[in-house]
Amino acid sequence: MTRVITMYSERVMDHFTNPRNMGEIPDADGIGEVGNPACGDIMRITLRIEENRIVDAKFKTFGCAAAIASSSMATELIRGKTLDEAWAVTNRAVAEALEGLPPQKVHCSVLAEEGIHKAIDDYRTRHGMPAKSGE
Amino acid sequence: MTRVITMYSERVMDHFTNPRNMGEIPDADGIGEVGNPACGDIMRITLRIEENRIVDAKFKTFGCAAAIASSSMATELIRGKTLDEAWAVTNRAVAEALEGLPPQKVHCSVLAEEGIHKAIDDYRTRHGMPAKSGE
Amino acid sequence: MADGRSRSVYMDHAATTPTRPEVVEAMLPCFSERFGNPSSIYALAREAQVTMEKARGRVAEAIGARPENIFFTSGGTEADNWAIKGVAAANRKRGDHIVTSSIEHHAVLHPCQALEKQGYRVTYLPVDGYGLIDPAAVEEAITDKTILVSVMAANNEIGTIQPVAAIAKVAHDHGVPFHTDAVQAIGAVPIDVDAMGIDLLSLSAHKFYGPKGTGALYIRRGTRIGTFMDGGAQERGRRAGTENVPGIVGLGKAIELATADIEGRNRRIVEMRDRLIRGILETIPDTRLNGHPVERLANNVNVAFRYVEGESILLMLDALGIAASTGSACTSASLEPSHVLTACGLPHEEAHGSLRLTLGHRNTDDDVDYVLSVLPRVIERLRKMSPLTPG
Amino acid sequence: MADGRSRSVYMDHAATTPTRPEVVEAMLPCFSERFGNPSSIYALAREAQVTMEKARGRVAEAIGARPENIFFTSGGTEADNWAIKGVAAANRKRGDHIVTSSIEHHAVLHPCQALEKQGYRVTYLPVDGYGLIDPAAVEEAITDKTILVSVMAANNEIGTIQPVAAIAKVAHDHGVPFHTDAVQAIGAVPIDVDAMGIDLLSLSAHKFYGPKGTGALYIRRGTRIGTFMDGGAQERGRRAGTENVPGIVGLGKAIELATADIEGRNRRIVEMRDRLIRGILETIPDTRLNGHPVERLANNVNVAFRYVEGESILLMLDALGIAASTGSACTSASLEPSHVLTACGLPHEEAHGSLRLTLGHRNTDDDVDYVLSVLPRVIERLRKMSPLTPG
Ligand SMILES: Cc1ncc(COP(=O)(O)O)c(C=O)c1O
Ligand SMILES: Cc1ncc(COP(=O)(O)O)c(C=O)c1O
Repeated sequence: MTRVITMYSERVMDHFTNPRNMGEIPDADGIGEVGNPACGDIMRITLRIEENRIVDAKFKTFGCAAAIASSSMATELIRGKTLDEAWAVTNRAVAEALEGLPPQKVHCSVLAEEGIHKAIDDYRTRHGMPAKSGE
Repeated sequence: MTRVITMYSERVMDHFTNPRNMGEIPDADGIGEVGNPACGDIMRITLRIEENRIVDAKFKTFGCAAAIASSSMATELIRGKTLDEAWAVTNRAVAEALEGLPPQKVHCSVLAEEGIHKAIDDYRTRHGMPAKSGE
Repeated sequence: MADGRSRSVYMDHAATTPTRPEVVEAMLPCFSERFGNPSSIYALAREAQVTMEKARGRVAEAIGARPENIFFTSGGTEADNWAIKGVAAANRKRGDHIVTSSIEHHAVLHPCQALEKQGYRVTYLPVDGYGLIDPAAVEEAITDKTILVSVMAANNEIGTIQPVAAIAKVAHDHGVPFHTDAVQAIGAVPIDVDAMGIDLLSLSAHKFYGPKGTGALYIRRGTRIGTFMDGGAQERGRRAGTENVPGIVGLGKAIELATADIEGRNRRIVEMRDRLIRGILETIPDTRLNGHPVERLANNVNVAFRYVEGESILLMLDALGIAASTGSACTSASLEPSHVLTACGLPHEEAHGSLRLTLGHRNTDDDVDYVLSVLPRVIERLRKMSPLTPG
Repeated sequence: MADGRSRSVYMDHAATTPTRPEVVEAMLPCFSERFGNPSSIYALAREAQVTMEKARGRVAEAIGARPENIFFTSGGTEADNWAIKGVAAANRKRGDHIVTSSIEHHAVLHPCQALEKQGYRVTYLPVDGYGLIDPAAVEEAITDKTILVSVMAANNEIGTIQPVAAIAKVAHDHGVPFHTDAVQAIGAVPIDVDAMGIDLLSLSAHKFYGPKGTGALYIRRGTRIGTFMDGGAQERGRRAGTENVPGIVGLGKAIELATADIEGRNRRIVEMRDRLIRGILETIPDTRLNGHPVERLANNVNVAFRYVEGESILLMLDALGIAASTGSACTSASLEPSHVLTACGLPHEEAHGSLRLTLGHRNTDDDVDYVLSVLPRVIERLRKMSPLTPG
């Protein structure tokens, strides 16, 4: 197990030490909180959405380096994207953008994908659209 | 086990490297052969006996250093002794004279005692006396 | 955040310690010169054997035992496995129940779990908020099927020192042998196997400035225990395998140095420990000390920071040149929160947010100052990132 | 007899070898500088981990395996115990029968005997006069309850090299995994686990100029085997215990050196071996070679001298500065004659009178001359003392 965790990619370490988009958007248009303190990971994604497009995305994360880097990378990936494009950003895309994650940390990128989905669905339901997760 | 065998006393090493009374008395008055090649020890004690006294004693031994040293020491101990005195030389006396033997080598001194007894009994039976071992 | 790599502060001595130069020096001749196999009978081997027996004497002396009751192993894990599985196998006809604690090292817990799969029953005793085991609970747990009580002398994560003598007494009152994992205690707590009633004791050299891969199991004469490693007649037929002579010599040297004047040697470390604890609790809010405030290893600091996660703390400290741990080294990659901290009653997220700093003899007051100067910033930074942080 | 202590000839390389200076040098930084615990996550630990993984790669390469299938142990004995007991435990539901040979090292035989006490059945195959195992006999011994075939690659006493690939094939034809104790074979015989069909392989560093107390078990992916040492998550959760990093690094270096150009490196040794054998057989009457004349380890000489006993030969040779053995080092203090020699059909007294000389890279032609010059005198002297010597 330990073999790999000590071998975070440089990209993970970069996003961990210099996280992009850290913080919380006041009066956000969409909010997604996922994870569970018992598991040691909680992510809170906040979005500013204008004309169906994510114009700003921020995160707050309680978790390991992989969780922080995944949040940071995920918010980077969805900024400027339409909601449909952002929805299509998979955990694999996040992990690949980070030059890979150790096997036991892949769930962090899954959490990031879930956080984005939850924030978009929050926006959708607030605007009378059905949640896509339920589809 | 090995702990001890490599720690033969100096006296054992002395009697092993410079064995006393090695050889075979021709036309001996008493001969005792004990041991078993399967166990790795055979001792052959030959005695020259004059007026109930051991005037010469020699040994031949197939066996380990302890067996050779025990034979050497045993023959030393009985030379000049009366047959009764020689009979009373115990394996403990042999081992003590050797400054001790490792536990798993004590049987070598027992063999030496047995060899002396057998050689004396050989003399006794040849001279019409009952064997003492049977007593 | 500034890269502190120029600075290097090692505060993970509970995970492992650097081997002392004197120890390495003692080991060196055993590699290429006095290299004989102690089981052989010629002079070269005899030499190896003599040095090995000298080391055995030193280990024995350090714990008040006789040399013939010390058996060298490949480390603490092997000693624990041997003690637990060896006693279980040799006493199967007598009983099938083991009493241990819920905060043991995995080297004790996992052998116990392996035995459970074979049909043995194991009681894992709870601990109080400080990580202490109650001897009365041991008493209650013992049945007429109990064949072993195993409680560690000091915990590797929180540093809590157990009332070993009292627990041993309870075990003996019921005719049950007592094993203690003293891997963290050697060099930190005076140990006397007779005075404390210890029948089996595990130790590991690399925890007290000796080499990795060498340890020992003390077995009181008469204790019913099977073999664990079968093969050649080494260690009086009780632990097979060509002896790691350099390692054993290193163990002997290290334990001699570590157990001479324990209190005196640790005085400075205790001072640093207390300054670290005080400094952290005073400068960082929402923080608490894990483990016992007094019955505590001289070198152990373990604090829970609310709202942040341990691995992140470690990696940020690492970037600043500080080596620390979140729990036992073996589990620092695990997703599970520490079983020790949860047994002490910490909620999961605080267990996840705990930091262990364990001091050593190379540490200086400057090191303490440095940690105290950067740690608040690290915690603050992570808390700013955390959705759990209030306000 | 002249004291030859001024002269020193080590010819017991099957018992153990001196650690090569290059190997010690590679190990040194791991003690006090790069001393981190590989399970931790900071830079210091990462360094230790990287060196350790490099060593794993070297071991893998030496036997044609993948690094992830190499598991470090505390030596050959642990690897053998793990292989035998681990496979037995994991396959209990499938079967209860093991096939091995009567000339295995005690590190295989004794675990098998321990299993017999637990109700497993073991077939100990006989050998021919040269110590060879017949693959057809393996075939006959296998039943539908057989869960393991374990046959050593080369024997430590008589040096006979077994037809491992043929035996492995038989095992596989019946769906049975194959283990080989290659402790004596590494560096002497080219090994390729895939080409030879080996599922489990034991090796030990101190037999090929590496440090004592480090070895490895190769486990082919998919082989059903339990853990032996339970505890922390080291070695991908399959072998607990803080890794002996210096030892592992030493193992890696040693195996790299030992397995590069095996034939070339051993050419000189084979020459010395053959000169010794010829010299002894020609100058000393009533003497015979034990083991196979051709399928024989490059460095092994084993001869039986009638009428004399082995320990006496050893001690006299020791007085002359020559270190040798009567059998495996572990049993050289035993009263029993060597189980290997008796399995080869030697009568007990000849088994008792056997001498093993095993050559190494430090030996010279002068050493061979010296042994050939003094050995006849030693044997003659002991034969004069022996009541078995005719005439
Ligand atoms: C309390 C305790 N027991 C056992 C062990 C295992 O010892 P080793 O690493 O020598 O196998 C450790 C350390 O890892 C420990 O801290
Ligand atoms: C064939 C064989 N197997 C196993 C072993 C045991 O290896 P170790 O001494 O490393 O435990 C040895 C050597 O003692 C050996 O020669």
